[in-house]
Amino acid sequence: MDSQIRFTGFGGQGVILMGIVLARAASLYERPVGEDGKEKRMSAIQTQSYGPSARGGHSKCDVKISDQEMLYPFVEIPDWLVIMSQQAYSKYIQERRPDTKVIVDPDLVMDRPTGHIYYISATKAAESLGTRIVANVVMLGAFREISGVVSNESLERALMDALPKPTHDLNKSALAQGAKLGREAMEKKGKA
Amino acid sequence: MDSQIRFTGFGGQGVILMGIVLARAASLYERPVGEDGKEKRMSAIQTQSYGPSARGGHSKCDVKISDQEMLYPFVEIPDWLVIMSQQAYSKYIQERRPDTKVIVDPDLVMDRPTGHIYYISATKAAESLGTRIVANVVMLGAFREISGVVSNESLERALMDALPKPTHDLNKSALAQGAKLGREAMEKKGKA
Amino acid sequence: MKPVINPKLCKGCNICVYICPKKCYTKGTDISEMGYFNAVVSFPEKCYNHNREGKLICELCVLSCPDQAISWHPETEEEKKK
Amino acid sequence: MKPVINPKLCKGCNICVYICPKKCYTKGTDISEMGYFNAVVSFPEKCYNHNREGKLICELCVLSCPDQAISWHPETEEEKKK
Amino acid sequence: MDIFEFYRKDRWPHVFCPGCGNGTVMNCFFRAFNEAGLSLDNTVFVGGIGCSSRVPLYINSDALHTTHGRAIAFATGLKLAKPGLKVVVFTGDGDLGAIGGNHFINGCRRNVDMTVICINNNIYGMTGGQASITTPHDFQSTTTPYGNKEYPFDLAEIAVAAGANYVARWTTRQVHELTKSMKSALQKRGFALVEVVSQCPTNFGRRNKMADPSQMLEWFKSNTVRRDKAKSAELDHVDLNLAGQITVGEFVDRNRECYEELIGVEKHG
Amino acid sequence: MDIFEFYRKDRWPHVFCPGCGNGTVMNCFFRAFNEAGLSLDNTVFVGGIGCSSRVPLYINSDALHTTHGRAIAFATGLKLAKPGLKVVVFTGDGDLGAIGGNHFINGCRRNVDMTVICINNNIYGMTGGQASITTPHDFQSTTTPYGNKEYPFDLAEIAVAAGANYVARWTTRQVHELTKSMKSALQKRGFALVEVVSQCPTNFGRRNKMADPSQMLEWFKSNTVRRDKAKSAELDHVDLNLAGQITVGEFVDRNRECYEELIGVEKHG
Amino acid sequence: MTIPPGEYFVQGNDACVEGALASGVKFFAGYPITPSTEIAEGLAQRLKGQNGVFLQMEDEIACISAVIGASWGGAKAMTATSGPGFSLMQEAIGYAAMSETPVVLVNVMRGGPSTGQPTKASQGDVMQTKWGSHGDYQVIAFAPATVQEMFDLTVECFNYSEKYRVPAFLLSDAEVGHMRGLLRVPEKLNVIDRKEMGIRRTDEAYDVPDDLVKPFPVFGKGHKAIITGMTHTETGRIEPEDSKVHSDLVRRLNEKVLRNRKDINKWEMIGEGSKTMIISYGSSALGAKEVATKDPNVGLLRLKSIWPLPEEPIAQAARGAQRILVCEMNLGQLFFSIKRVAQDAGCKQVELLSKLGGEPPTPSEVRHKLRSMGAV
Amino acid sequence: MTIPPGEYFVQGNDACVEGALASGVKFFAGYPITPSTEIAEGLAQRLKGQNGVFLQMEDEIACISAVIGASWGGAKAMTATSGPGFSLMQEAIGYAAMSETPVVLVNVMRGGPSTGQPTKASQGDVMQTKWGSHGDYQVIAFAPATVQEMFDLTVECFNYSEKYRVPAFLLSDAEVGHMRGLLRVPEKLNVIDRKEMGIRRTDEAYDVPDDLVKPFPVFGKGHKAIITGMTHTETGRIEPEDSKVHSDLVRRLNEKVLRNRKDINKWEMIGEGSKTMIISYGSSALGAKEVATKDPNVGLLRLKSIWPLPEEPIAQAARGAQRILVCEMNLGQLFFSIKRVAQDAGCKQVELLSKLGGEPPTPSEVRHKLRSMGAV
Ligand SMILES: Cc1ncc(C[n+]2csc(CCOP(=O)(O)OP(=O)(O)O)c2C)c(N)n1
Ligand SMILES: Cc1ncc(C[n+]2csc(CCOP(=O)(O)OP(=O)(O)O)c2C)c(N)n1
Ligand code: SF4
Ligand code: SF4
Ligand code: SF4
Ligand code: SF4
Ligand code: SF4
Ligand code: SF4
Ligand SMILES: [Mg+2]
Ligand SMILES: [Mg+2]
Repeated sequence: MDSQIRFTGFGGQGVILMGIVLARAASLYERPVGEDGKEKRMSAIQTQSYGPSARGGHSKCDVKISDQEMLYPFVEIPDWLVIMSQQAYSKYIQERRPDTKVIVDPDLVMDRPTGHIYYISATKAAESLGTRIVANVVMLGAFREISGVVSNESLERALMDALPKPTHDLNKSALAQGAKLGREAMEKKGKA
Repeated sequence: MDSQIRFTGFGGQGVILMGIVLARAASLYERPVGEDGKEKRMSAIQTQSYGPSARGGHSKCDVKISDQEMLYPFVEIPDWLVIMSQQAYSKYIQERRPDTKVIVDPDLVMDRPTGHIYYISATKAAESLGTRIVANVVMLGAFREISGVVSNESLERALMDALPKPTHDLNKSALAQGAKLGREAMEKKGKA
Repeated sequence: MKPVINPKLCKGCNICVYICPKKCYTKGTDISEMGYFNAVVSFPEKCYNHNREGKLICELCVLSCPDQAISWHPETEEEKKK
Repeated sequence: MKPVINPKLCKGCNICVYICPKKCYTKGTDISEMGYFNAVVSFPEKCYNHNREGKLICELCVLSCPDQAISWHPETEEEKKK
Repeated sequence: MDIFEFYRKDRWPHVFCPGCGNGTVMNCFFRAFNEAGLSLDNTVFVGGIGCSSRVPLYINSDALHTTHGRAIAFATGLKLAKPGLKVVVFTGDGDLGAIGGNHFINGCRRNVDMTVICINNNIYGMTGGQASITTPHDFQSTTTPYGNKEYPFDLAEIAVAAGANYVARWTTRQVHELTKSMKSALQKRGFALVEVVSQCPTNFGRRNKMADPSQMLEWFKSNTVRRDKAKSAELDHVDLNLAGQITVGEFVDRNRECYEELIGVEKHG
Repeated sequence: MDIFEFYRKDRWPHVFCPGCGNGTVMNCFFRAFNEAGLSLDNTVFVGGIGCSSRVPLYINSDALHTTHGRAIAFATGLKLAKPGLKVVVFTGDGDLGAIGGNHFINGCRRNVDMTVICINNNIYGMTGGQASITTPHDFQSTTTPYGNKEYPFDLAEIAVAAGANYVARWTTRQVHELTKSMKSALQKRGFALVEVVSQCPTNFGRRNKMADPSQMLEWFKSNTVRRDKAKSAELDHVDLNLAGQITVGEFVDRNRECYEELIGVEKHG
Repeated sequence: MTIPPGEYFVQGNDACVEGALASGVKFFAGYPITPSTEIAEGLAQRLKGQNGVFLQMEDEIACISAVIGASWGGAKAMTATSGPGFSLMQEAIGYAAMSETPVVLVNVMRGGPSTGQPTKASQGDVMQTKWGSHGDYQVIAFAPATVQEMFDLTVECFNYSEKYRVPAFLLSDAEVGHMRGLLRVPEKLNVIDRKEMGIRRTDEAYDVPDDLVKPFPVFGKGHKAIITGMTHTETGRIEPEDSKVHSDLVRRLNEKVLRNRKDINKWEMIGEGSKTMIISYGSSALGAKEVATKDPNVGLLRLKSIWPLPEEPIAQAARGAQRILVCEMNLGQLFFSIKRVAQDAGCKQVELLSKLGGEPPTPSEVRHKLRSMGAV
Repeated sequence: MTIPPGEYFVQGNDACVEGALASGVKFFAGYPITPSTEIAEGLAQRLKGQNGVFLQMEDEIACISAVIGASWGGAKAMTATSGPGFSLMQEAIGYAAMSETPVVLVNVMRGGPSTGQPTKASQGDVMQTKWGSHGDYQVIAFAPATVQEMFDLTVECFNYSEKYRVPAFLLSDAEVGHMRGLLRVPEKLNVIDRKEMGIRRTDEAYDVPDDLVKPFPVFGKGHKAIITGMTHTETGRIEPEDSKVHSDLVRRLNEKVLRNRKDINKWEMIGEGSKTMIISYGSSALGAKEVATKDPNVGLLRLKSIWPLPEEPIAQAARGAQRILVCEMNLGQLFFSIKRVAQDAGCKQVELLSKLGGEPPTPSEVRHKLRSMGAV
C-alpha cells in the first residue's frame, strides 16, 4: 500500500522539513510487522518544489511511503493534503480526489472547503508555545495522529535527527501539542 | 581539359601569390576560342597550405584550371610542379606522375631529379634585377612560357591587379625575364 | 504630507522602523493577507514632512522601503492639527 | 671564449649584429641550408669575453639570439693571440 | 512620473525577499532617472542572471534579460547597433564580477556609453547563498562552511584601473548619495558604474548573524568610510578585505572619449 | 645544466619566426631557472594557445598545452591537486589578457603559488596579426585597418590591483634584468607574473614600420621608462597608452598568504 | 557599401563577407581564429562609420552576446568562428533560440576535437550545430561547397534567420573558406528582413503566421518588450515553474522550423533515379560530384542546407536507389540520420565514406568505395 | 573521510557527493547553479585539508579546466553543473577527450533551452552530452533514476573514466537530484584507478590493451609527458598538418569507447520478451517502471548508461517486441537512435512519449500512450 502525502505552505514555514522528517521516519525507523509476522521495511521518497527561488511564495513538499519496493516515487494525487497558507490553498486544493483528506490551519487559510477536512490551529498553538517557528512541528504531530502513517516514536526520532540539541525539548512539546490537536480534530469529526 | 598546377617553396617567397595570379588570370581574363569558334570561359580554383602558422617552413599553392564547369577543384596529382626550396622538394617531389613536368630553381634545390625537368634560376635572375623579392614573378613568367596554360596578356593583367602601382615596372621586367628563361630552358630541353 | 503603508505591498521587513530618524514607525502585530506582519505608521505627526507640501525632505523611509509600500498622502484636516 | 653561430639554427635575424656593443657580428651574405642568410662572427677578438674563462660577461648576444644559435667555444691558440 | 508609471505595477509585489536591498536600489534609481530627465521610450534595460539582474523585468520599457555574466557584452552590441539608445545594465556581484569579470574589465577599457548598476550583496543570492568574489574574508556562505578563505575583489577600484569614465560606490544605507551618483552616472558619456553594497538578509545576513535587514543596514553604516578619508592602501599591500571597511564615494569622474566617439559610429545613429 | 638539456633539442629549430622574441625569453628563462636551482623533474610547464604558449612544448619536462585563455585555470587545478609541484605558465597577451582575462584577475586574487611568464608582443601572433588588448592606440593590425581605436590594458598594473604577490615587466631588450626578475618570480611563494614586452616582427613589426626585429628592439629601448621614474598617472586619468611609454621594473613584491596556505592544502602535498 | 554586380576572383571567406554586406549586415563582432579570421578581417575593412560596426571583442562569448544584443537594436548581425570558438558560443546560441533572435553565425570548420588541426578542413561540427547547447531547440544551417555558395548561402542564412527568428549557421570549412575562385554578384538579390512589430508587411516573410513566428519588437520603439532566456509567456512574463508555458513555448520554437522544412531546404540533385546514389554536402561532396557527373550510373544528392535535415530530398533520392553512399569528413555525423530516412524510403544498403585528416575525399576514393559496395 | 557502510536517508545530490568520496575524489571545482548546487555545497563541507581540495571558481570554464589540470596532477577530479554551465564547459570537454584525461562531470539537468526552467527537471542535454563539443569524440554517460543510483553510478563514472581515460558524465536531473530517499552504502566497493605509466597492474583496469588506452603519465614523475589538445603523435609531438596522425588519433579515441560498449553499458530489463516494451532512462523511466511491473504484458528496458548507446540491450528488447514506446523528458533525443537500432532488430512500431515542462511522465500517462498505440 502506498501513502501519498503533500505538505504545502509559504516559504519559511518549514513545510519542506515536515516532509523530510516524515519520510526519514518511515524510511529509517519504521518497521511495521507484516501479515507474515515479520518486520517489514518501508520505503519513502520525499520531493519538493517551491516558487521563484526560495523567497516567500508557495512551497510544497511531497512524500510517498510504500511498504514495497518503490516504483514511481512521485505523488500524483495526494491521499493527504496539508495546507498552511492561503496561496498554497489556491494553488493545490484542486489536485485531490473526493476521498483525499485535507488538513488546514484555519488561521492562515480563509476558505472553508468541503470534503474530508480537519482544522488544526497549528500556528496559534505554536505561538502559545512561545514561537511561531514550531508551527510546522505542531502540524506534523497532528498529521501523524490523524493519519497514523508512521509511529510517534519513529517520527520523534527522525525529528530529533534533523534539529539542533538545544531545541529538542521545545519541539517535543510541539509534536505532543500537535498530537493533542489531532485527536481533538478527529473526535470533532467523529461527532459531526 | 583540366590543368593541375602546384607551386611550392618556403614561406615568404610569394609562392601563394603565384597561384593566385595564375588562377585569377585564367578565371577573369582568359577567353580562349573553342572548336566551335566561340570564346570560351575558363574556370580556375586556387587553394593553398602551409606549415605551422605561416612562419618559414614549407608553403604550397595549388591551381586547377578547366575549360568546363569545375567539379572537383583540388589538385590530386599535378601536371605541373614548380619547386623553389629544398624542403618543398623533399615534401612534394613524390607526388607526381611520370609525365608530370617539374620546374625547379636549381640554386635553391640541391637534388637533380629525373623526368621532365626544367631548371629556371629565378632567384639569381631576380637578384640581377635588383631584388630577390621578384623571384616568384620570374618563375611565374617562365612557367607560363613553358606551360602555355594562359596567355601572357592575361597573366600580366592579373599580376598588375595584385600589386601596388609603383612596383609594376619591376614586375613586368621580372615576368619578361622569366619568359626568356623559360624559352631558353625549353630550347635546351629540345636539344637534349 | 504623511506616509502611508500599502498592506498589499508591505513585507514586514521593518526597515522603515529602523531608518526613520523621527521614529514614526513601529513594528506590526497583525498578519497581512500576504502573510507578513506589516509595519505601522504610528506617529505620522512626528515626520519632518508633517503638514509640509511641495518638495518633501528626508524621505529615508520611502527611498529605503524595498517593497515600494510607502507613499505620501495629504493629511486630513484633523491630522493636520496634530 | 668566442661566440660561434650554429648554421643549423641561425635564422638570420641579425639581432646579434644589432645588439653587440662591440660590433663583433656582421650580416651574412651566403644562404644557409635552411634558406637564411646567417650572421657572421667577424670580429670575435673584439668581444668582452675574448680570452676570458670562467664566468663570462655581457652575453647580450647569447641571451638575445632567438634561435639558441650562439654558443661559446674556446679560442684556438692562434685566435688567442689576436 | 509616478513610480508605478516607471515600474510595471502589474508585476507587483516583486519577487524579492522581505528586506532585500534590491527594492531600495529600485527606488533610488527611479528618482535618479526622473531627475536626469530621461525618457523610458528611449532607454533599454539589460540584466544578466541573478536576483539583482531581474530589476529590468520590472521596468516599463524594453528589457533584455540575458545569460549569466554577459550583460555588458549584450549591452555593448545593442548600444553600438543603435547608438541613439540609452542603455542601462542591472547586475550583481556574481554576474558582473565573477563569471562576467572579463566583460566587465573590457567594458571599462572600451568605454562604451552605458550605465551599469551593480547590486553587490556579497553573495550569490539567487542560487541560495554561495560565496562570491566580494564575500568578505572569513565570512560564512554555503560553499565556505569553514569561513571564506579568499580575499574579495574591490570592484570599484578595478573599474577605475580598467578605464571606466565614472565610478561610484555607496551602500543601501546612503539612499540620497546613491541617488545622486546614479543621476551622475546616467548623465555621463562613456562607461559609468555605480556599485551598491546591498543587503541580502536571506542568504548573507542569515548566515552571518544579521538575519534582520536592519542589522545589515547598521553594519553598513558603521563600516562605511569615505574614499578620500579611507586609510590609503600601502603600495606593497592591497587591502582587498571589504570586511574591514566599505569605502564609499565617487571613485572617478573623467571624460575619456567613449568608444562610439573613437570609432565614429554615432554618425549613423 | 646545458641549454639543450633544459630544452628538447630534438624539436629544434623551433617553430618561431626569424627574430621572434619568444626565443629570447626562452634563453633568459633557462638561465633564471638554473640560477634558482630548481629541478625539471619537479616542475610542470603549462601553456595556453598562441605562439608564446608553445614554449612549454620545447622544455624537457611535463607540459600541459591547454586551451586558449585557460592556462591559469588548468594550472590552478594541477597545483592544488599536487602542491609539491612547481608550476610555470607560459602565455601571451591574447591568451592571458583577452580571452583569459577573468582567470588572470582571479588568479592574482586567489594567489595560488605559480609563476606566470606572459610574452606580450602586443598582437595575436599565431593567428596572423590581429589586434590584442595590448595593441597600442592607433597602431596597425589586420583587424584595425584604420588604426587601433581602443586603448590598451596595462597587464602588470591590473595584476597589482588584483592581488598578485610579485609583478615585474621588462622588454626583450633588457635580457639581464628580465632574467633576474624571472628568478625572483620563480622563488616567490604565491602568484608571480613576469610580463615581457616582446617583438613579433612578422605580425606586429611588419605592419608598423618595424619589419626588422632590431627596429623593434630599438623601439623598446627608446620608449622604456623605469616604473619609479615614470610620470605618475594622474588620479583622474589612467594613461593606458603603451605607445607613449613602456613602464618597466618590479611593480610589486609582497608576501600575501598564498591560497594553499589559506586553505591549508599543503598538509596533503 | 556593397560590392557592385559583376565578376570577382576572391577567397571563399571574402565571398562570405560580400554576401553578408549584400544582405545588409550592420554589425559584426569577432575574435580571431583560424581558418575563419579573414571574415573578421574583411569586415573590419568594410564596416566603418555609416556602413556599420565592426568590433573585436575579448572572447567568443562576448562576440555572440554582442551580436544578439545588436539584433535587438534592429541590426542584421553576425559573427564568424571555428571549432573552439563555436564550442564557447553554445550557451548564447541556446539563448538566441529561446529568445527568437535573428543572428547569423559562420563556422569555418577545422579538424577537431579540441585545438586539433587548425589549418585543415573537417565537417566535425555538424551534429554540434544542432545539439551543442542544452535543451531542445532547432537551428537552420547551410553548407557551402564553392566560393559562389559562400556568398549565396550567407545571403540565405540572413534571409531565413530573419524570416523565422532563429539562429542560422553557415557551416563552411577550411577548404571552402580558403579556396579562391569566381564570384558572380547578381544584379538583383532576394533579401528578406524581419517582420517588425507594428509594421504591415505583404512580402515573402509575411507568409509565416504570426502565432508561429511573432513579429519582432525592435528596441527603442515603445514596444516595452521583455526578452528573456527563461521560460516566458507571449507577453514576456517569466513563468519558470509553469509546465504548460514551458512545453508550449519549446514546442512552438521547434515547430516553426520543422514545419517549414520545405521552405528552408536547398539541394542539388544529379542523376536522380540512379541505382547508386551518393549523398553528401560541403567540400566533401566535390569529389562525389565529379564521379556522379562523369558516370551515368551514379547520382548525387548534394545537400546545401543540412539543418533542419532535408528529409524529403533524401527520401526522394533513396526511393529508387539500390545503394546509397554517404560521404563525410567526419566519423559519420549525418550518416545515421540519412540512413534512417533512406531506409524508411526503402533503400536497404546505406554506407559511409568517412575521411578524417583535412582533405576532402577525392574522386578516386569515392570510386574505390563505390566499387567495394558493388556499384560501378 | 568516506561515509561508513550503512543506511542513510539523503538527497540525491548528497548521494552523489558520497559516491564521489567513496570513489576517492580528491579535487572538486564548481560554480553554483540550480539544481546541482548541493553537490558543490556538500563537497565544500567534506573536502578539506587531508581529504582534498574544494574550489569555487570564477565560472564554469575555469572549473572544468582546473578539474582537468588536477587530473594531470594524479587526482580523481570532478565538477557538477546544469544546462547553462554545461554549455560553457563544452570546449574543455573536447580537450579532455582529446588529451584522454579522466574527469567526472555531473549534469543535474533542468529545463532548457537557455535559462529555461532552473528548478524543473528535464532530459534536454542528452544529445549535447554526446555532441556538444566540436569534432568527433566519444564520452561515457550514466543516467541515475534513484537516490541509490546517484551513488552507484557516480562510482561507475569514476571507474570508467579512469579505466578508459575518457570524460564520464552523470546525467541526472532536478527530480533525482533533489529527491530524498534511502541510500545503502555497501561494505565493499569496486573502485578502479587509472593505469599509471611505469606501474605494473594486474587488476581489472589492466584488461584494456595499452595501444588502445595508453598508461597515464602522472605529472611530476619524470615522464616528460606532453599533453595537448592539438593533433599529436604518441610521444606528444604536435603534428597539426599530418592527416594520418590526425585520422589515426581520432579513430583510436572513438574506438576505445565504442569497442568496449559491452563493458560499459548498464541496464535493467523487466519482462523481457513482452510484445510491448518500453525503453527509457533516468527519472522519466519511473512511471514506466510502475506500469511494467504491474502489467505482465508490458516490459521495460531501463538504460542506466546512455553513452555509448547500449545498442545490444536495445536490440535484445526489440527482437521479440511488436511495439516499443520510448519515454523521454525532451522532444525525443534518444528516440531516433533507439528507433534505428530497434528497427534493425526487427521491431516495426517505435513511438515516443515526449514530456516537457518539468515533471516525469506518470504511470497513467504511460498507460494512456500505450493504449493509443494499441497495447494494454
Ligand atoms: C552559466 C550559468 N552559471 C550559473 C548560473 C546560476 N546562477 C544564477 S544566478 C547566479 C548568481 C547570481 O549572483 P549575483 O549576480 O551576485 O546576483 P544576486 O542573486 O546575488 O543578486 C548563479 C550562479 C547560471 N544561471 N548560468
Ligand atoms: C577559443 C579559441 N579562440 C580562438 C583561438 C585562435 N587563437 C589561437 S592563438 C590566438 C591568439 C594568441 O595570441 P597571444 O596569446 O597573444 O599569443 P601570440 O601568438 O601572440 O604569442 C588565437 C586567437 C583558439 N585557439 N581558441
Ligand atoms: S520598509 Fe516597507 S516593506 Fe518594510 S516594513 Fe516598512 S513598509 Fe513594510
Ligand atoms: S520622511 Fe523621514 S522622518 Fe518622515 S517618516 Fe520617512 S523617514 Fe521618518
Ligand atoms: S641573433 Fe641568432 S638567429 Fe639571429 S642572426 Fe644572430 S645568430 Fe642568427
Ligand atoms: S658577449 Fe657581448 S661583446 Fe661579446 S659578442 Fe656577445 S654581445 Fe658582443
Ligand atoms: S535571495 Fe537575497 S538578493 Fe535575492 S531576493 Fe532574497 S534577499 Fe534579495
Ligand atoms: S608570428 Fe610573431 S609571435 Fe609568432 S612566431 Fe612569428 S614572430 Fe613570433
Ligand atoms: Mg550577489
Ligand atoms: Mg601575442
